[in-house]
Amino acid sequence: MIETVIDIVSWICLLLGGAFGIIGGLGLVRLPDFFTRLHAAGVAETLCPLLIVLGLVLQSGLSLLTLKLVLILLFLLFTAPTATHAVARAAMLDGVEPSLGNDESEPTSGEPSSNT
Amino acid sequence: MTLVMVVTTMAIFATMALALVRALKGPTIYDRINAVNVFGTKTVLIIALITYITGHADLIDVALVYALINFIAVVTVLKLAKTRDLASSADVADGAVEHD
Amino acid sequence: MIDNDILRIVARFLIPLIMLFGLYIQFHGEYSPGGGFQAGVVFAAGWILFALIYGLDAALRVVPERAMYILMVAGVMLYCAVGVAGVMLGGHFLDFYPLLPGEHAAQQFGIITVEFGIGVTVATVVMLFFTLFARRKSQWEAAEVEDDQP
Amino acid sequence: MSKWKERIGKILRSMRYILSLTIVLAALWLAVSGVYKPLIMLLGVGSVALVVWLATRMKVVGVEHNPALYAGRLPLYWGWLAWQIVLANLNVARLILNPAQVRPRVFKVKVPHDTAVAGAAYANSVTLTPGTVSLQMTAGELTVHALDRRSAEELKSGAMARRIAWLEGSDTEHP
Repeated sequence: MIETVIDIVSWICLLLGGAFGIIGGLGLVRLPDFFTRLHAAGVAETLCPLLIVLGLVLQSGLSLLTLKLVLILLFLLFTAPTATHAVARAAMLDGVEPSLGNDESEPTSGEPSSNT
Repeated sequence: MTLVMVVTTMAIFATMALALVRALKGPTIYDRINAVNVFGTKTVLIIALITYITGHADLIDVALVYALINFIAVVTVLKLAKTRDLASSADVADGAVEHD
Repeated sequence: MIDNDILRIVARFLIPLIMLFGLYIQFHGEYSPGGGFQAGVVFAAGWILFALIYGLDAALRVVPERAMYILMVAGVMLYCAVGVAGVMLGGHFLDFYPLLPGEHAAQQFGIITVEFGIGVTVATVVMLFFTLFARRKSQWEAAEVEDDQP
Repeated sequence: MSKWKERIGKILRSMRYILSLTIVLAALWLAVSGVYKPLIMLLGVGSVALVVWLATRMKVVGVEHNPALYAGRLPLYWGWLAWQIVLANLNVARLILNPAQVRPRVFKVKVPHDTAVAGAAYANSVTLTPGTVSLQMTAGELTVHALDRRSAEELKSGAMARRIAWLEGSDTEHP
């Protein structure tokens, strides 16, 4: 019984992870300029590994494999933002201009705002 | 179970394809480096998934190594693209990088 | 890239971990994929990350170029010595069984020593590759300055 | 006299960092090894010693390896950060599927932390939550690129900066 539940939760995690990966990839192609695309890469590099590793950990239980998976996740979460920051900083110092949206055109009034 | 993992692997392959599109399109070199960084992260995940699909627990070491090497590769390419000089400790390039 | 604080701090944290992981691959060749070649590359990668952040000169102060050349040769010599020792004691080249009395112990001793030799050589050769490649620009620039002067 | 005291203090502190690095590396070895035979353990001791020696030669042993950083507060912070990452991801995923709502902006936030390590942790946490990317860190200030107003407001509220300050709470040394 409990095993089935764990299996189902792990499936959901894996599939959601894959879905977030694709969303990040889509953003990498669709978003307008370099700096916004960094955020899309962020989606593909944070939640996607997080969910997939969680799904795999649920599969294997407590073992050496789990420990190494968690280590991989830690390394990824440690290095990914550093690499992103290094690229962003280099681009900014090199004079790549971020395109800026103006607040006036922001559709805040009609939109139901959900504060987190 | 294996089916779900294969589907996830396919989803990650799709992400890699999208990243590759961005890497080919550019337009700045930083776009390409960023796309390659995403590509490398996805490779790590694929190796981890293959470990589970095939049941060879040893393969996870490969994923761990790749996670480390990917970071160094991105830093190296970034430095080479930016300063055209791997030996210096300085960050600021005197020559500008051409945009293609 | 020393003036990028974030990159520097993360690299300082990662470098020892990368080097230890290289050694882990080195000595677990029996139990998991890996062995001397991969281990040498990963170990050298730790040093290369240091060189990228702090500059080649600082990195060469940690592992001098002379030491690289010596270790590079020493690794191959170790490999050959184990191989020739097998021949001397009445076996084939790289035959480990004559080395020690116990069969298992002999095998283990032989493999670990040979892999260690490979690891040392690969690590130092990769470091040398990086050193020579990174120096190219300054050498090229020096040559250009000489050309300019009549 | 005070000069000597300072010097001894410095040596003791660096010994502390080296010790904590050794412990971390040994724990890592035991964790990933999985083979607990005397020969492999002996080789492990040698490996840790070699890495620590090289690390001291490289002078990369420092406040990064402060034992206080590995204290009990870190897992709590990671838990909170993981939740923030989930929330931020949902927001950015919505924006990617609906790119017309993207309103990028660049702004600066204060970095209220003393140590460079805490500053780096803050900048990395900012980058790690999608929707905000740290562009540059100068003394006391972080330039941030945000994807829309909500991500920017979230960061400006300072919840993350406060938690980093709480994280480094027990550590007041300057690097």
